[in-house]
Amino acid sequence: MMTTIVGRLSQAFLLLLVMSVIGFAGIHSVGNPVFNIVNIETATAEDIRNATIALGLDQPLWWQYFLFMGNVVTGNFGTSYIYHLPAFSLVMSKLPATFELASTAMLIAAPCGTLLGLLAGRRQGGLLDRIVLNASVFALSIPSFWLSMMLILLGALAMGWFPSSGRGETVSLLGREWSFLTFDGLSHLALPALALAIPKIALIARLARAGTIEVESQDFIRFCRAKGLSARRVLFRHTLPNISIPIVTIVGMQFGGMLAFAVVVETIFAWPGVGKLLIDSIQLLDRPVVMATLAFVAVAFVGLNALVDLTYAALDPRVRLSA
Amino acid sequence: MKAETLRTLWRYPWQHRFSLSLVLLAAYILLALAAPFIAPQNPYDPLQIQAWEASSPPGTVSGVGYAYLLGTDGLGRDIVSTILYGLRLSLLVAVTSTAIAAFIGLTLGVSAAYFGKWADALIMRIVDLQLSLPTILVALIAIVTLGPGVDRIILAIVIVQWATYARLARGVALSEIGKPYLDAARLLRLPTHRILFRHLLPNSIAPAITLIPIELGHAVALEATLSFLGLGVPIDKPSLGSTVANGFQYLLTGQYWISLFPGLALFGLIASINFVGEDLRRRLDPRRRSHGA
Amino acid sequence: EDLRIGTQFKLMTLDPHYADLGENNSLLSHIYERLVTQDAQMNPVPRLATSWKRLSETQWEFKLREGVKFHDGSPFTAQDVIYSIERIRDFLKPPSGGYQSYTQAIKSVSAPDPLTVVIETTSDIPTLPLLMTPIFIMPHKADGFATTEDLNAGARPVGTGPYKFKSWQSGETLNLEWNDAYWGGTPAWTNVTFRVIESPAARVAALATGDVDVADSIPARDVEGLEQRGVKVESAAAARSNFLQFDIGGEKPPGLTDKAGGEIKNPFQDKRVRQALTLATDRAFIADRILLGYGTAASQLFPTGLAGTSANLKVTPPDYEKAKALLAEAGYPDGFKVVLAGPAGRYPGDGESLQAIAQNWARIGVSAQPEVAPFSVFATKRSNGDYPVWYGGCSGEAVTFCLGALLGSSDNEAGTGSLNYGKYRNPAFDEMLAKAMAMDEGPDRNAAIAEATEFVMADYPMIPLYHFHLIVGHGEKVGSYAVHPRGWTTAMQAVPSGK
Amino acid sequence: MAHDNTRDPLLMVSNLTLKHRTPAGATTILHDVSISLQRGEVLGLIGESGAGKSTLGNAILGLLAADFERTAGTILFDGKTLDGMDEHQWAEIRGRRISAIFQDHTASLDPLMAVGPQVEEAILANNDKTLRKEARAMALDLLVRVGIPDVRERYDNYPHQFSGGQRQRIVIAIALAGAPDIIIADEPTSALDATVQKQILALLRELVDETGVSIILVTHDMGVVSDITDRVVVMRHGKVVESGVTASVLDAPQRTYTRSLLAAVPRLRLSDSPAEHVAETDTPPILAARGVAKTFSSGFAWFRRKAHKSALRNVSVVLERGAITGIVGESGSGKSTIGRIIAGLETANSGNLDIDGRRFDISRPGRRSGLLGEVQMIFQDPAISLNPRMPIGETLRESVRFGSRQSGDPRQDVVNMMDRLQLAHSLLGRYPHQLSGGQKQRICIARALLAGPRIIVADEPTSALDVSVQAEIVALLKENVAERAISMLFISHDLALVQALCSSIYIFKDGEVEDAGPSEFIFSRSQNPYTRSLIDARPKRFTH
Ligand SMILES: Nc1ncnc2c1ncn2[C@@H]1O[C@H](COP(=O)(O)OP(=O)(O)OP(=O)(O)O)[C@@H](O)[C@H]1O
Ligand SMILES: Nc1ncnc2c1ncn2[C@@H]1O[C@H](COP(=O)(O)OP(=O)(O)OP(=O)(O)O)[C@@H](O)[C@H]1O
Ligand SMILES: [Mg+2]
Ligand SMILES: [Mg+2]
Repeated sequence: MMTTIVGRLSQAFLLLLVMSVIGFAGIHSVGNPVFNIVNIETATAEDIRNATIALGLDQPLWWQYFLFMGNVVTGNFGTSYIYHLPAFSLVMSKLPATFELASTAMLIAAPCGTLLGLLAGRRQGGLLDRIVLNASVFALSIPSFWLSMMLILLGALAMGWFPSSGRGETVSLLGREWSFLTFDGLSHLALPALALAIPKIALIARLARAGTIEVESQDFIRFCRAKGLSARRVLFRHTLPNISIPIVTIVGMQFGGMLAFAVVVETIFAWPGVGKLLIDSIQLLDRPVVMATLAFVAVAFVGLNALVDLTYAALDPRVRLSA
Repeated sequence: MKAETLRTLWRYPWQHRFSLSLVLLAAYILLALAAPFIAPQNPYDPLQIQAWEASSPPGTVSGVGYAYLLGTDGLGRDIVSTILYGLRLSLLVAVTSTAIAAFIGLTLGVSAAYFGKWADALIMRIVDLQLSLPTILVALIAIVTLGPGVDRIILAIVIVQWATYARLARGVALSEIGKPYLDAARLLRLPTHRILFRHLLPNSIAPAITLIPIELGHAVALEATLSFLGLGVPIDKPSLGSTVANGFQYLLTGQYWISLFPGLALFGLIASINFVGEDLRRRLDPRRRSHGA
Repeated sequence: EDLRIGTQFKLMTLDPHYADLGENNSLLSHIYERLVTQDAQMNPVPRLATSWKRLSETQWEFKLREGVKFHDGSPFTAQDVIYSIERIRDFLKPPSGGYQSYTQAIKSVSAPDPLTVVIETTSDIPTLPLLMTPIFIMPHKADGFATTEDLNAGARPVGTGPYKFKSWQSGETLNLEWNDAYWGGTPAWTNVTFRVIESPAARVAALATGDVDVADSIPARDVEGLEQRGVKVESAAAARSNFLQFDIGGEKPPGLTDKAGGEIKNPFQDKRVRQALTLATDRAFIADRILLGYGTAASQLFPTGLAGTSANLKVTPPDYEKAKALLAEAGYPDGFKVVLAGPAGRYPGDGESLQAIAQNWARIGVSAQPEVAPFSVFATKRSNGDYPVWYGGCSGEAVTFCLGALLGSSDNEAGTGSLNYGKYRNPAFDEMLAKAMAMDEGPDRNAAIAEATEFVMADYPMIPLYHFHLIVGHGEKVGSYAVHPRGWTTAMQAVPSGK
Repeated sequence: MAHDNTRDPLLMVSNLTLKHRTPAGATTILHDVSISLQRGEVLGLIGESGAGKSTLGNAILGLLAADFERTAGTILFDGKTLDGMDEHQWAEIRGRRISAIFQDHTASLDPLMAVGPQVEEAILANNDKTLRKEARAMALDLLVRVGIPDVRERYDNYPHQFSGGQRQRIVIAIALAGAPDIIIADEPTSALDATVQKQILALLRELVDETGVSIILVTHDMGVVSDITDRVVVMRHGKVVESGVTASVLDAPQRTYTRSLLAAVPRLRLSDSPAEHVAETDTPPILAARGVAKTFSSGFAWFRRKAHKSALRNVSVVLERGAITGIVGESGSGKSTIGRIIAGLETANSGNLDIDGRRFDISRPGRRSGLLGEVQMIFQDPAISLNPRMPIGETLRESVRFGSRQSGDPRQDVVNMMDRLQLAHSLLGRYPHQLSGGQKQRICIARALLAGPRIIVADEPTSALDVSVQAEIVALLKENVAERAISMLFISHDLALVQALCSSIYIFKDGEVEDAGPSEFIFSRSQNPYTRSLIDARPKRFTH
């Protein structure tokens, strides 16, 4: 077990290293950040040159990388070119918002999706199945910016139930600001969480449905029926565990994705999250922030996926884990 | 593919309920192929566009004869023609990238599960890496270093999408590995590729197959997003996805047609692919007939 | 009463001297004030300075306002002005950028008495008051200059402005409360909350639902819908322009071929070609159709009517026949192929304009391939000389800045040519501009600038496209809102409806 | 046992006709089948593999796949029809009124739930007043009664950690959990050795006598039929061929099919008449496994304490060239485990293996040690050892193409083999789940034989086959051994069969070789008490 953990950690370390090279070289290849730092419409050539030198961007790339890594070792990702705040704490400051949004969305999506999928798959071709199938196609085909707009149109503009954007009132907990603790914050959370959750519900429902159809045709499910188990127990105690590996996989990946890449929703609902920060930083070539965010995202994914792998082993005794 | 499968596939639409979605999809493909012949206008040719007829509502008759059945966009492109031409690009990009991504992802995923140990570790860490790389960054790097082009977009989408398939297939394959039918296959000393592709893969991809039509939709959307950022297809040759993405801004204005019709067309396309995919899944599942209650 | 403003500007730093971006200036101007500001015609008007006069070629005297107090209660004196200018000039290191260009020419700042500041410049700068318009005055500190980190790290920024800082979240919110001791009278709003809403659609929605009282940068297409919902909308042409620039210096710019794809000599070096393309560009279409009327077709760099603009320059409707003839005359009867580059979604109507222009040019045989890229990619490639024609934008505190930056020959001393990526050279114009700029503020100077503009535009060095309009919407709480051509969004511009 | 046939039967199936629909057309699976079952009666259902016995059972429980269609007939239970019930009502019937033991026992267990809880939930589902705690005690008790060893420790083990016979008994325990009125037992003892089988049959009999439960017992084991059933129904090709009181059917069968069936029953000879014998030669054995030990660790290594289970202790097995060596023994004694180790599918903790003079390191996975593929295996659970997504035909062709790597016509080989195994060619296009238990088993045999190996480990290859097919298979195996010089380890619990096939025999008990020797020695002269008890446990009727 120890070796497994050590193995995983060293792999994660390597991964971060590769990631840093890709991020570094990638940003470098895309363009010169200076054009975003100075006001290109009013800056003089000298301003640009000065800024380039000040940021060390005139140095050879490998040397820049070397310096950067040297700082990272001491826990310093550098200062954002744009915000002039420490890059890492900038990322961390976006974390609560992102985390509560992603968690809320997943807490809605995973149970709803699984339940719908199970019920639909159990009676393939039945009314519920057809509804789930059609609705999921709808939910998956509609681009997320449309969906978000529709939600704003409906939930905010037409009905006035929810505010259209922002985080609302926040409460400080563990030194961070959280919205989910206030009613106002929750109502602000509702629409963006729904916008994120709806496609996920559809996705999970589809997966669960396909799995259910497959599992329900197997002998042990028939035997469960022959045993006299109630339909509900068969569904939840036998079918559910047997379809859960792909669902857990997807939930893990999607959760990671929402932590890092929920750009559209974060933008449209003005939800100050990591995804928006990352995209902005990439577009502005704010390298310290990009690197800090990438590091966070990679750690999140490695962690989530390790968790998912553990869940496999807990779910299915036949699965053997390698490092 | 095996004869049996082919036969069932072929027989299906006629034997069972007439598959509307298949017909719809076929129609889409036909329309896309025939676009240059049936579209009233070539929206990629600036000379054919009547700029002063920009933002005409549906039904307006053009100065050069034909009617703009679905209106024109803010630059005077006939929406019908834009849809038809955009369809070609979207289909090309989405189908190719999804197919390649699914193939690579599934293969690597089941391989990781099958070989285990360091192969698993390596592949899965690449997956982790891939999952944590933002699409935009990948696309930016690909397009800046390789230059713009449809193939580059496809590449970018493949890079973004394969990992999902890989992880999904690996998870299922892991629990499939210990089953006796694979032992039997191993005993026969089947070539590895056969074990992977004929035994492990078919039994691990059911969830992934569900994913394919979904990811196809994502590919269209992704391509649109990239185009929106100037990383996709050229702006004057919009794909269906980018037409919708651009027109999205008009959704709330009076000029609903600029976004609505391409949106509906795109929606129909993705929906029909989804339904066909669902039918396919059912066709390919040997146990598809559920046991009665 | 409280005011909530949804803005596209994200406040990135609390250091008022860190980056000269509209983003920062707009929001920080609640807290800090400048010696001089600009009115709606871009003319300098007094703020913390009540008056100024030129003592000599290189010396300016500013009289400071009496009785002004900083938010912490300390009085505003000449020391603060000196501190602020020196902080920019001597202390802040790049990349904190942009402001140095305003203080570069300042040799020394001295205070003969607490309410008088004398600024000595290295050379003859007739527009020094204008150079003071971006500079926010901070209270001086005895123990050296405040660092950006300190300012960002939550030490309350203290200024003389009408609103006091309450709290902020970088890139998210800024909360202000009124400064009831404000020298200019009690501010209209008790509490002001800025919410950064970058997505235009979301800003529109927030305004429509009443989540905010004011929202800036409303897309033109949404105006109608908003008005139907009872939202009031105000607009003004921005003191800026967007234009096409040619690569004139390069012999064989990339992305430029004949129709068959073969190499050709740079056609843009021929004035007739530039004129032909200008004639073939339907600017009215862009302004009316793409910007839906919330844009003014441009014939020069600032909207006609602002200081230094020419009333004689007119936007002519396209004349394709004449354009064709000119092209043929220049030796391109069949036209050529060219990449028409631009940033994606940085300015209102940028991508669409490129497509419309490509359509226009096609009619005279020039086949233009619009190519948009994210701004950072675009900017890098542009400065590398990778584009033959491109779309750009320029703004500044005065039209002279844009004239010099875009059309002046590259000259570090004079500070001109910083945006002249196409290497356009027109010594006669350089001279005219230099002369005009050496003149004192006033109608003569403005006339000279206009003349220089007329002169240079006759050479078709670029194609001015449009001045887009700044559109601000506001709800019932706000009686009126004065849109400023510089594009600032502030609570001071919003007048409560009761008054 | 005397029965009052005038009473209303508990279950009555009359004129049942079932069709299986495919896009290509419908096939009749059951044709005009009528049976009736009295309270407290044990009805034997015997007949050819693929006759429709399992289908009939499923039909009674309403568990047929959706593409089956009943075109005629009624099923009355306790005087009421079972037609048109919804799932809720079925849940009331199933388990507590009628329960079932499925033929594919392994496939019947949820692979992701520990076995104890699977029994427990059956108890809870069918006894309204039982508390969780009691249920656990009852489940433990049931598992003990069906003879699962170390029940307490293994309560939370998963199905894949049990031997074939143990899984079968778990399924039986589940079927008994609801104290039903009728048990439809589909080959409930096919994977059990004689002593355990005896124990299980005694248990069933006891239940019948004590609680008056009725049993439909599907089996191909005539010994079982004669021992326990009151009446028998003989089926073939989806029809009832003959039915009547057991003794009279067995003693005086009316139909030719029944007669041939009975004639094919292999009989155990306890006299000294020597079986045909492979001449003892001095050639070295083709396979010799020595000192093999195997310990399974169970439990989830990360979270829980590991539990070790010793499955083999110092086992040595030798297989002569061209011979069939039998392995017989207690269920759970490690027979399958040694087979899997020899095939390279499982690692051993210690011991070594020589095949044809080459030594293999069996402590390493077969893929690495090169052992994998040297030996073919016929798996004990045919239901799960066929690729569910590959049509039968392709499975078999694959075996020809890749196993023997002969350049022949795989198609022809496959077709010939199907004929030998009495399998219809139409099965080639089907998927495993569309076959009967016996058909699947024969496919597994075919797959192994078609691969043309030198050595086969056959793990209970005939457990699901009726005696006439079995006889054919025995002939086929013998033929292969003789003609193609195949050597075979034949794991079985059917002593008569082992006697008929094997030249030498190992008797396993509790992870060790209890007794070993030439066939006639074991059956006639061995004094080992366990060997004797095995032989004595055989139903008497078919022992000579
Ligand atoms: N799902 C199915 N689809 C099509 N045919 C089936 C299906 N299940 C069973 N059959 C066919 O129905 C016939 C009867 O099968 P059944 O399983 O009832 O036989 P059985 O008498 O139990 O045989 P065995 O003794 O081999 O288990 C067989 O020929 C079999 O191939
Ligand atoms: N994966 C496993 N984990 C733990 N224990 C196991 C595992 N596989 C088998 N066992 C145990 O090892 C012992 C031997 O099992 P094996 O399958 O070899 O028995 P068998 O002789 O084939 O029995 P049967 O006749 O019932 O098939 C049994 O007690 C079984 O429970
Ligand atoms: Mg059967
Ligand atoms: Mg066994």
